[in-house]
Amino acid sequence: MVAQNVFFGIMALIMICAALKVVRTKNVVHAALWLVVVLGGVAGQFLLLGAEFVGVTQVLVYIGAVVVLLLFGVMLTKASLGEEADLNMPNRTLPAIIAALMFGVMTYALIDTFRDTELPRESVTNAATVSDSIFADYIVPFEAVSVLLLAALIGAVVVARKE
Amino acid sequence: MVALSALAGEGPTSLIQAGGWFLEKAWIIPALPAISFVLILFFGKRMKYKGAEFGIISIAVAFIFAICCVGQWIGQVNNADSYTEKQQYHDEEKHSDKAAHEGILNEEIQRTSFNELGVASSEEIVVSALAEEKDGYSSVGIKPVIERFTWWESGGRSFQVGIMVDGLAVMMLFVVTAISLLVHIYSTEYVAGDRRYTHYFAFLSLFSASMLFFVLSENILQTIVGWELVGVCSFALIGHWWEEKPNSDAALKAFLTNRVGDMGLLVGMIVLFWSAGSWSIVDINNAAINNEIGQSTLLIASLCLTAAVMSKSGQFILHTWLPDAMAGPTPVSALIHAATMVVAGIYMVARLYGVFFEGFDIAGSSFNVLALVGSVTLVGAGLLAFVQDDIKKVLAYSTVSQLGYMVMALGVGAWTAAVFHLFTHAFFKAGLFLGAGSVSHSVHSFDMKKSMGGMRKFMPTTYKTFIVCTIALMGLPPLAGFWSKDEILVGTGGWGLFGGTGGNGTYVFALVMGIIGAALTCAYMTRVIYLTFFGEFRGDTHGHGDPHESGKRITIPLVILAVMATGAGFLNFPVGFLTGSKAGWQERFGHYVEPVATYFPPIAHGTPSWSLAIFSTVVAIIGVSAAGYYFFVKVNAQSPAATELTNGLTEKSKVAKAGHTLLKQKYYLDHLYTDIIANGTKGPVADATYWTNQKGIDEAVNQVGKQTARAATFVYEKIDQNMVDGVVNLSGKASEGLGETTRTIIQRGKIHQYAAIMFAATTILAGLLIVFV
Amino acid sequence: MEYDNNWLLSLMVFLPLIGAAVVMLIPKAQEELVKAVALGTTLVTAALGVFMLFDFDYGKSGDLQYVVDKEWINVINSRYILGVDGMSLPLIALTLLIVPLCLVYTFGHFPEPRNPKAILALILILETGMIGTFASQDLILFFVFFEVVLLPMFFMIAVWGGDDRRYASLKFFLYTMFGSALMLVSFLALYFLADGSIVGDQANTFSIVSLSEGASLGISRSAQLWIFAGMFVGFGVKVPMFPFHTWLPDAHTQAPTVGSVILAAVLLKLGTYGFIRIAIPMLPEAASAWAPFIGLLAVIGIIYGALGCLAQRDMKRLIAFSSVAHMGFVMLGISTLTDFGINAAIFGMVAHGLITGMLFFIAGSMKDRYHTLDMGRLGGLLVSAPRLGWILGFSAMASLGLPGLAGFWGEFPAILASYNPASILPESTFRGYMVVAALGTVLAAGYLLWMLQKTAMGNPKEEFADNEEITDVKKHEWIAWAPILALILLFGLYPRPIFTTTDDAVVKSLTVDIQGEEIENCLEVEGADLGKECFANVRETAESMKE
Amino acid sequence: MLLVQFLLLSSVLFCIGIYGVLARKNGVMVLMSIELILNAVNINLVAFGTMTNNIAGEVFALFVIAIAAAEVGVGLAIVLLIFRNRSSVDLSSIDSMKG
Repeated sequence: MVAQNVFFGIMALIMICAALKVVRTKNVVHAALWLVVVLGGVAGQFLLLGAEFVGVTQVLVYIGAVVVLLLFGVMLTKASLGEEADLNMPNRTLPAIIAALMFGVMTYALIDTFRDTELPRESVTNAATVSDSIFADYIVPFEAVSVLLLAALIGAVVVARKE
Repeated sequence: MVALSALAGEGPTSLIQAGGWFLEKAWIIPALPAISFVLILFFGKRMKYKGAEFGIISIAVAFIFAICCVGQWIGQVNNADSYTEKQQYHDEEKHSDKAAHEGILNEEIQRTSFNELGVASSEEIVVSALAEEKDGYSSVGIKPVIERFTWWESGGRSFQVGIMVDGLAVMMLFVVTAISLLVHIYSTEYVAGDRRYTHYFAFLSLFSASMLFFVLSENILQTIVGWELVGVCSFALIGHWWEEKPNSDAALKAFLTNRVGDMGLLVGMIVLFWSAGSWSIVDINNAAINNEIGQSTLLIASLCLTAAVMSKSGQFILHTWLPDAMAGPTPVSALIHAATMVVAGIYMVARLYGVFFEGFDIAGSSFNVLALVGSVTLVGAGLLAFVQDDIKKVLAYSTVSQLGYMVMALGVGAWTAAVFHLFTHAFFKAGLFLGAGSVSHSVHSFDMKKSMGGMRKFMPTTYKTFIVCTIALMGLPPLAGFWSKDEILVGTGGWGLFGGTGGNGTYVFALVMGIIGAALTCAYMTRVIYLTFFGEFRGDTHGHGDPHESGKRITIPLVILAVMATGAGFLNFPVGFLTGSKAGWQERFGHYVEPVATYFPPIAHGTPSWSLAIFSTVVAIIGVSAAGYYFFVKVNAQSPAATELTNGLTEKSKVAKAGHTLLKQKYYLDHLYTDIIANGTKGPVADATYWTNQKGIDEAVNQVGKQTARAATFVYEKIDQNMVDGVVNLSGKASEGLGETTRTIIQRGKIHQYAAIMFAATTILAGLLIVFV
Repeated sequence: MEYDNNWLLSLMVFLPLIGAAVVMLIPKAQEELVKAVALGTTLVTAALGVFMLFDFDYGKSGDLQYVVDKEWINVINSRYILGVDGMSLPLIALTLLIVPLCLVYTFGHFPEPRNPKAILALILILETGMIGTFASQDLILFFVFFEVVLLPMFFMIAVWGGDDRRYASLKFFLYTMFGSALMLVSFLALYFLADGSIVGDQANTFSIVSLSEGASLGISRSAQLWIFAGMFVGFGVKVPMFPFHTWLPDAHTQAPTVGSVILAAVLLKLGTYGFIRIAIPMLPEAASAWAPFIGLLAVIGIIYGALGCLAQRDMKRLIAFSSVAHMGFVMLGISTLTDFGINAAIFGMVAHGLITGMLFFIAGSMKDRYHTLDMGRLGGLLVSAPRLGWILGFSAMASLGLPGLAGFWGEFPAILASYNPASILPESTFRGYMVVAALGTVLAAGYLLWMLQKTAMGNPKEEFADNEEITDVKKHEWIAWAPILALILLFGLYPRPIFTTTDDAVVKSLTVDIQGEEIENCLEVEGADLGKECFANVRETAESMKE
Repeated sequence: MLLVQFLLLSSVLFCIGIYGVLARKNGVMVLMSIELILNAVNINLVAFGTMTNNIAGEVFALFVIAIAAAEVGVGLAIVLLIFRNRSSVDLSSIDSMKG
């Protein structure tokens, strides 16, 4: 139990640092790479929560696809591989205040509500359960998501193609 | 009823089931022209004779079928007769034990119907009483051949379609197919080269089919269907040359006037259906005769149906369409508006005679609506015929008048006479129309005064046949019209003067009108004959030379019809008129046509009277002589080309002048219908309704919409903007400057700003939620 | 019915919608593809309909078939129930027939502004709405489909309509919305007041079957009267009944041809269908109280519509007014509350759909040729375009109720039924209606023949004498019209198929049974007073049956 | 393990994401920040799902992943379009939504 908590703590720390890096760094490519770290961490958290399949998907989809896509985006927008000056808004105090406020409110609310809620121990779900559920109970949302993906695909092509 | 039966000396007689291949398959007869209609419609124009061949072949085959039906029916009746004799023998032998006798009789009849007549009918054979003496004959009634199947079902009721063949139907089949065949042949020459030759034949076929369908109707629903279908064919054929407005007007008038009557037909039939619980003609008649339907209900039904008869059979006051219907081609007038369709009303009454007989209490009274309508029509239309210059219109009014005879006959209870007159009239009136058509074919006009005169020299065959048919129409012995007219007069009942005519009631009024009508008929027909065939030719042939006789295809039908007009009267030669014996050739028509069955009311039969026959003949001769003297002597003396006396009665007498004008204006009925009722409905009434619609209902709707919108505007502008918003505005005004500055600062279209505000607001709201909730 | 066939109806309902979506996705330039997809969709749907017509168990036409019953909105116990019985089958078939024909017709006559993609998609959505309304067996579902129909029609009139299209479309929309609002209120009242536990397990229900099988019997008389009144307005506007009819002539006159045809052929039937499917079976007591009034409005509509026709100068407007008169006959049949009358009404609906649809087609084609429908200027159609003229004559004859053509079997039995209405209704009143309705047939002949004379007969006016545009019936018109003409004739000669199909369902809708136990049919009680007593007894029985 | 620790982690990530969205003006960077937000949500979903022993949480997390992928695709396409039109992905210079 302790081991898990320790593991969680380390991972959370890394993730928070990496996330901060993502929003603070001046190098676009670095930001993307830090993002990989965060996403990997999230995958680890999933495993910790017993959601193996989601974790694996996280790795595959995010690290394998989304980040690559983002990198492509970086390159296509001709960002310099080095540091870039004009990456941030001139005024960053306001965002910081808003984010902090929000964090405060949420922390208060969460702690107030779920102070002592323990997670169940044996709650590992395997891919079979998930897929059963997707293809039985959630078939309609699943189909909707498929259509959405298709639409996004077509949309992206339409938007990005050269006239 | 009991008293009536005693009076009439009759009751329901024994019934046996008729049968026979042709009778059972009589539906083929209307089917043939129907098929022909479809064929002409689809292939007519491509055929060698433009579709006429389909029509002629189909109607010819139908005619042969009809003749076979007639033959079989006569055979059936003869069988029944022979059976009756046998039964009388039984009667004499076993009169002591009546019950046993009836049992045997029952058995006998069953056997007869199954074995001798070869009919396998599962229906129970009703033997309600012994066969009785009837007009010197003993006879057993024959059940009509009824073949039917379910047409549709609704609300637990089944609606049948089928055929009902009895003497009446067989007679009509013969008349319709015969006249139709002749008209078809005649038309091939008459309308040759017409712009719509093929359509013409298509509608002739459709008409024949509809009429035959109507004739064979097993139930009143079918009657309605057939009735309307013949109406629409009539509409199409009257309006055959619809390019000219008068023709389409005439067609419309015919259809609409008939529709007015049809209202009566619908209502009357509906009343009958619900009160008898059946559509079947037999059931309804049975119910009426057996007092299963209340007298008042029957009266209402009869009155409604009388309205239908008035329109379809051109009775006063709904007759006005019939003369106008002459706008159609002449053969059509002969077929539809003289011989067949217009007698549909007569046929319908004859079919449902039980209803009318009981509803109007024909046997017990001396006055009823049918007799009144008939007799008024008879004289009224006869008078109108005098002032017409168009030969077809004269004939049309003559038709109206003759139909009046038939309706009157039905009204006074002389069923057989009415049907017989229908039969004879079909031939001579068709002959007259076709003759008139033949004349006009050669002079290209129908106007007797302007375009005819002296035609006997040019068209000898037409002239001869026309004369024969005219004499038949006048009712001069021994041609057809005489016998049927005489029977009607006899049927009007006992007027002491002429001895025991022994009718149902004593319809003195009808008798008087009938005799007046006879005189009128003679007079106006004499006028027609003079104006058309005598005197001097007044027409202009436009350089085509003299008028000439029509071709074979026109004259042969004329000759055939003239022959029929001569001979048909003998079919119902009165009993005891000459010989006093019971010889087998007298009253054959009545014997074969009149149903002897439970569904037929116990009508009485008049005894012919020499004095009446002589009297009516004398009256007719007076009519002919008077008109003949006027035209052949006085007018002719004035000038051979004259058409009337220059100093005639109308010049001398104001009363006569007024009467003449009244007749010229057709009793102003057309003005009433066209100008007042039709135009009134179409004009002021319809416009007023529409005005109400637009200015009343629709305006109300629009106003509701507009006022709602206005109210909304009011609420928005006055209340929301001024009062509620006023308060807001107060602070708003104050903060306007602030707002303006804020706007320039915040509303700059920067996404980041929007996002920041959004998140901040969310956070703040969430915070508030936590704090306060 | 061994195999599982509950997918059939859903497929039939939603296939056109899918078709519409596909049509929308196809680029505008590919017009042929758009046409093909739209037509293909409707044809496949129609093929399903044909299959259903053959597969339908006519022996059990009183029962719902192809039923699908799935959870839908659990919060208000509204379920996704589709089903078809003898009452809705003819109307569904009519819809399935009319829509493809309309498409074929439009292919040759795209109205301005020409936008095939949009108009075809709208028609397909309309089809979904119409079939859905006829098939749904749940009030909320019914309502949804009922409203789905509204929007495409609105756009059709507003975009492709005539000069006055804005006014007409808005009027149509607001009027029908107003009606549906009241209808919805009535549905909700039924939901809250009716006690489903009389027939089933759920207390509050929207299921049409349970409501008409007795769930609503416990509602008090006065409440029933109000609920019925709400439905009456809702359905009556759609029918349209006098005096709610004024949207109809405007909508019809302004709508493009296909719009008019669909409006006349199917949309008007939604209202009458509502009466026989919902209002009368659910609230027999209120129906019996309202029936004389409905009958009165119906016969007023018959005469009024006819007179309205006679005042018209515009051919299309005349036909529109004739709808008011014809639907009057349908409503008269319904108001008798007898199986006979309601059968006649259903037949009348189908016949009117075919015939008036046909008349609107012709009017549209004439407008395309003459560019006017002013009867003062028209004339001689039989000379310029003989076939078109004959078809017009044929349709006019059918419309005026000529026996042998379909119109007669809608009109005549309705008149027949009003002689002998349900025993609870005042007989003499209805007999009076019968006579007035019979007078209506005379007027019908009057205005239709007058129209025929004005437009078809005579010689063409000078301005159109040698007009090249006035051609005879074109190929696509033949394709669109031939089936309708054939059916008018077929049903005229042999009306049995429709009557047999509807009979059982209608009888069932008029009998009341609770939990399969038939209770006294109060409609067959002599006189209104006894009827009231009888219904009070029924209410008690219903109360006692609650669980 | 406590539920709240996951929730807090997710809220930290969420707020960092918010900050990123608001503070960055490079379009691609904004998208990355949005990814952070979405992942935070996913952790929440899975955590709650585990707590209530309900598979729905995981299923929806999966859906969110899918949607996020789509979103990135479309978003990048838009960014590319902007770049192509303006030769810059500077979102602060875009003010066509100005009121």
